[in-house]
Amino acid sequence: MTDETAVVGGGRVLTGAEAIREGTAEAMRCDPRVVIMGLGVPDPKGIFGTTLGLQEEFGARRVFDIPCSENAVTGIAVGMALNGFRPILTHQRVDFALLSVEQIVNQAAKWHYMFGGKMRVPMVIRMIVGRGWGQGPQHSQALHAWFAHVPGLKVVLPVFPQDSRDLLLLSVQDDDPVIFIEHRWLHGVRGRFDAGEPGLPLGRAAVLREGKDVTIAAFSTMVLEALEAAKRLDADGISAEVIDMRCARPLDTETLLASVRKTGCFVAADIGAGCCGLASELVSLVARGAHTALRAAPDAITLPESPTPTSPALSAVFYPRAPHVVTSVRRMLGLSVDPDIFSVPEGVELDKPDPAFTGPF
Amino acid sequence: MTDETAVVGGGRVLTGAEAIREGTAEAMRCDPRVVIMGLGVPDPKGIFGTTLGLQEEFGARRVFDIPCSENAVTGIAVGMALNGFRPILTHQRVDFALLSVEQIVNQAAKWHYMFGGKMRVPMVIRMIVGRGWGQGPQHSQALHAWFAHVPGLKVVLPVFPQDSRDLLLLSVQDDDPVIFIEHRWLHGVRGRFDAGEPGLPLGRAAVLREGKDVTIAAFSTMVLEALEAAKRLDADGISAEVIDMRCARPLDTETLLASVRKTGCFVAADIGAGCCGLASELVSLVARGAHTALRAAPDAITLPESPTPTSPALSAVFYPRAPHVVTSVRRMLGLSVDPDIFSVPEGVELDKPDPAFTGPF
Amino acid sequence: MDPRVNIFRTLLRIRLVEEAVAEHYTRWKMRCPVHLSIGQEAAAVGVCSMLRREDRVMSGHRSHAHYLAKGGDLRRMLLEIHGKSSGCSGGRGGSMHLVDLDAGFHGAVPIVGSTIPIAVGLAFADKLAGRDNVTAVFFGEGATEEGVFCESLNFAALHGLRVLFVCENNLYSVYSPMEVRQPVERSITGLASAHGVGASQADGNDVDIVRGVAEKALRGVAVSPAPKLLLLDTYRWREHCGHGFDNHIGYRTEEEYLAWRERDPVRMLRERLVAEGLLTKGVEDALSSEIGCEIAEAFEEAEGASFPRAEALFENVT
Amino acid sequence: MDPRVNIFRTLLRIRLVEEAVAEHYTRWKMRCPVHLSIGQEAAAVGVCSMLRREDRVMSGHRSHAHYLAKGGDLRRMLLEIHGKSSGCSGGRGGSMHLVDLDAGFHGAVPIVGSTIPIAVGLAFADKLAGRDNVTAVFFGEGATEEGVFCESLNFAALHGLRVLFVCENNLYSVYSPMEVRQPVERSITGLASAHGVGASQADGNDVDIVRGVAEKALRGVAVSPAPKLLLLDTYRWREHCGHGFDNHIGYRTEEEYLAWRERDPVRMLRERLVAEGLLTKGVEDALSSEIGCEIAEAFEEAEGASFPRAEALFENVT
Ligand SMILES: Cc1ncc(C[n+]2csc(CCOP(=O)(O)OP(=O)(O)O)c2C)c(N)n1
Ligand SMILES: Cc1ncc(C[n+]2csc(CCOP(=O)(O)OP(=O)(O)O)c2C)c(N)n1
Ligand SMILES: [Mg+2]
Ligand SMILES: [Mg+2]
Repeated sequence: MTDETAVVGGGRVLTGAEAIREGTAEAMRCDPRVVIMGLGVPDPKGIFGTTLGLQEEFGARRVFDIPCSENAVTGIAVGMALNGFRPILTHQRVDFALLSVEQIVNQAAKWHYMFGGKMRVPMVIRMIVGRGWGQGPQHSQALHAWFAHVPGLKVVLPVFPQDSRDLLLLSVQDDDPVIFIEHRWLHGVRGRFDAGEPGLPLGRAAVLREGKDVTIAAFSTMVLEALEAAKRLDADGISAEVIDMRCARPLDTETLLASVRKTGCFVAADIGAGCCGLASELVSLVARGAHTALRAAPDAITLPESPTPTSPALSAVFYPRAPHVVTSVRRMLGLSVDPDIFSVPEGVELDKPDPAFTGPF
Repeated sequence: MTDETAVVGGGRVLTGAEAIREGTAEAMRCDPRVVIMGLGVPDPKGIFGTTLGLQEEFGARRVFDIPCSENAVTGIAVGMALNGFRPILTHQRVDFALLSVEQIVNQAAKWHYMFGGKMRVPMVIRMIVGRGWGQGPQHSQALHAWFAHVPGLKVVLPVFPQDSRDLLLLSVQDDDPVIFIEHRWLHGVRGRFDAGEPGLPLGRAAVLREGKDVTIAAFSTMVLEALEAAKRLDADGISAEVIDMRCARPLDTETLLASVRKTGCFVAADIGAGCCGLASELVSLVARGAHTALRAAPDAITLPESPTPTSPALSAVFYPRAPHVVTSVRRMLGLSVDPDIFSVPEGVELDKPDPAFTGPF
Repeated sequence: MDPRVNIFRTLLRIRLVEEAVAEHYTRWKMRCPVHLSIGQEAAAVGVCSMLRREDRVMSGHRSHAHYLAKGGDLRRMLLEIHGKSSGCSGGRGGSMHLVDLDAGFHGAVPIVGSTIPIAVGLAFADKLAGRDNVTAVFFGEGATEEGVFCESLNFAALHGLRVLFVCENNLYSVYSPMEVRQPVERSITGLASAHGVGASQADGNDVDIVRGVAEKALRGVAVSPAPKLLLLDTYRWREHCGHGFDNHIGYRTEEEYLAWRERDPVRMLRERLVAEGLLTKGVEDALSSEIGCEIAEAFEEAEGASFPRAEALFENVT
Repeated sequence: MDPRVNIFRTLLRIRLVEEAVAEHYTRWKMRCPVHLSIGQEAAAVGVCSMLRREDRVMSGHRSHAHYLAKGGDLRRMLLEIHGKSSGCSGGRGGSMHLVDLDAGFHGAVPIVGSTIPIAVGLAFADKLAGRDNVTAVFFGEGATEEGVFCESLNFAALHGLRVLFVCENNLYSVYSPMEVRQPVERSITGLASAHGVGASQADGNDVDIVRGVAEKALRGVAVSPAPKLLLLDTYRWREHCGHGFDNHIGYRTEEEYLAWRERDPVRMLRERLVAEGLLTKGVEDALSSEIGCEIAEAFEEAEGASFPRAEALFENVT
């Protein structure tokens, strides 16, 4: 993953993981009701560094480990939220959180509604998307579409350090349950960091780059691929607008449609599977809301229709990258595509977020 | 729910529940590896009648009750499937099955792939969508979109008795895990029933009614609403093609696109939520695959964005019906809509599948 | 009023309320599933009578008795079951989603076992906040088959939480007997003990006995914060879900039912109080008619009250 | 070869294989997480040595020892860890997804606890089919915190299934000690007993002792089909995941580690066999070098073998 390009100005520069830790510490300093719990939260690795030092600063009462009981612990967090706290619950992988969806979907998402507004469930559930270094079929799933499908939940997917912190703060302040989807590969990406008021509210997308020929709206790491693609397209004289959706629920339909009405072409790119995924949802929104503006059929870039393979030889062809975005746009515009576009530069290893990465987890 | 209109010819007429029971018995007679298990399977109510008499015919070894342990029992069914059996596992509600998605999604869906083809998991998981009579937020969810999002699963949603039986047989014969989504309101609907070879294969949609002005593709009970809408539209000279999608994974894109290429207008109707649901997936497929054919913006008819309310006053406005479909089509065609279209005829109670229904479950 | 006569009054009131629900059900105005506790009232009343107002209670699908025993508002409960906007959950929940925070009844949901960890979470919050509230969570023996039960025991024991796990063993999960669900050697109190959670089993139809074991457990909890479990043997008289009886459909015998009816919790306390000279026919009649009036009024209000407006569909959605 | 020398050979072989994995890991050719069992081999070897070939084994994330002890093919395991198409799972799974059906090793997955019910399902199928195969499922003490563990015990006991639940308690779940996960009073054998499942606890580092308790349990299972549980105390030497050591990072002490190293399962058996005159330095050297050759060849093959072709991505998708 390339670091955020625009690291300029007076602000600090942090990694994604550091930004999440800072955001958590800020939230805990402002509000004594905030606690953070999860497998390994206070351990020496501190959830990829995102919780390091928190127990030292806030004590074992507010920062603690849990038994390997995802289902009960989620219900316990719901109970804490109902009774005056604002828990942040962490999962090292989305895949592990599957044990707790009954509590998330039947309980956390619905208590506010089904008890007629008598109770609220302010809690944040962090889930990390694994990828690379042989994470394989059960340590790499991206299932944010599931949570986006459920009324009563909010779902955020920050990309840049600043947004990781802003969206974490906004999620903790939110009175409803928020699913906070992190991508392991974004933990190491460095970027500008400001400790002020969050810029955009939860639910708003960010136009990262303005363009006039095509709109590319993306989630999570696909935002970085989209930016890279836009750069390459620009070199060929194609002006792409890149939107970081930031939130999968609620979706910022307004920003999306305004952009497509301007460009007339649309590509959605997501880190999840295709069928009933976020890319399809965006395409559907655009088709329903900007039909007359569309000059060509929209496209969706998603994972191929298989579980994640472990072998690096297969994961290399499994994950879509910037060339896939470039190809989609060029085809849409009726332009030729370089047959070598997918070839991998010498020395680049596609199963690693950066050259220094050596697993094992 | 109205009964299937075309009950003619020499075949028998069964209810949806009877057809599922017949299909199960047929499957068990043909193949000694088939067993059926689930909470209440052999009890006097027999899962809304769908399992009545099976224990008497096939014995307690093949037809049995289970502890209230959805998660383990799903894993146990996976183990049985790996070791020579073809279990059918039942859930009285989709909502209860949420306790078992870890086993369904991480395990059942992936063993065939992630062990390089060494093992297969032939199992059927029946989940029933509740509705009406105050089922409320936790007894009425339709989450087939979740399973349609997962490579490695198949997802079927039969509407008519014949299809319930055909798709059940095909699901049991399939070597992969199949999620079999029943709608409680279809258990009582009567229809033609033939015990021969299943007509359409799993994965194929059925064009129930040909038309030339608009394509309406629907899932589950929305197929009946679509048929009713088509009848009403026909009275106004609008010719609607109605497609019963039958399967949410794999989707029959071919049938869908061929129809839209012919009609040029498209409405998707699903029993689930909108965002990342099946209706959006269909709209996305159409927008991507039949863009040039589309004469107007496509539309999606789904549940509103709230949990299911319990009060009959609210559930009456919660569920979309034929008038919603009619409205969608007329608007798409630029026609006026009768302001009284949503009014409910005297004596009709919207929280009941049929006048005789009195709950309580 | 003598405290035990008051207990009798609470038992009787719950019985009469639920019988009224059963009786009114065929007017088809209560359009939601109802799971009646008739026959099981002593567990609810015995335990809740030992709790303080600030203590908390949660329950599952069969929650009417727990709600009322903890002091939940009868009117709002019936309004809720009738789907009315002034119901305790604004009509959004129905019989399976009762709540009365003022009374310390923190909610009930019909997913088997799912309030168990939520109740542990309430208690955990109380511990972290330095409060001494006790949280009692009621569930059936079927719920102990869900893994979340053991996960919750483990967490509550680990953190020394003031949770009273109250398991009402009524021998059935819907129509499924114990034989098809739990090995005969299985011990629910043993599961608690294996987590270091003190547990006792008692006659769940004898409210005096229930009060005794609840008091003992709560005394323990007060001294050193730790969860306890009570296993209360009892029996549901009516059908699993709905207003009628279902002994005839074949999953249990009329004899079994009649044997348990002999052990009617209301009658057992009545006879004891009469024998002890604490209750007379006259007093009981007065109680019955007073309660009867209250119930009649509550039903009248519930049937007449207004439904939520259509726009309310989107209230309290995030 | 004396049967116990053969046991020693199996222990030694697993040790040497895993040390070779650790050593080769920094060539960065094994591009997947690895969870080494070094220090815990006696549990795997002790139990599997008492199983028949037709008996079945399943495991979790830390499965190399179980796979090898049950007779899983070493070459295919290393091919798999290297992501090669001829690996036991065609390169789709890696270290965390081993399988060798011929050897009766029915699979391992890294979702904590998830093979426990699947193993029960294998055993249930055997029972329904009238077969007497035993299924042993290995898991850590952390997995007993997942509710599915108790659900699985309940089901296996209810149906009298031939399941051997083997819990290796190595005191940690990743870097989390027992104190933050389980109350001190918690008893894993007690959980089994509360389900009527016979359970025993033993020194998991002494392969003779493990064999003793496994034999006893299996004899019981043979006589009357029913599950049993073994709780084996042991210790992981290396880091939770990866090739190195992690005593320095602060979650456990070097002293604790060194104390457990004193109880090295390989050395304990070696010393006993030497004292009993069954093993000599010469014999051990011969075993080591023979095993060393086998491992070297297997690594050479694994490193040199070809990767799956890109089209293989869509093989075995439904
Ligand atoms: C997770 C889940 N599984 C299944 C059901 C269906 N169900 C509703 S009530 C019930 C019986 C539970 O038995 P028990 O806990 O003993 O309570 P009882 O009805 O006897 O009071 C079941 C299985 C459910 N509501 N939730
Ligand atoms: C459901 C789930 N939760 C969390 C994890 C992360 N995790 C991987 S291994 C492990 C440790 C489990 O401890 P234990 O069962 O004692 O096995 P050990 O590693 O000690 O052999 C954890 C928590 C996981 N893989 N699956
Ligand atoms: Mg019960
Ligand atoms: Mg461990």
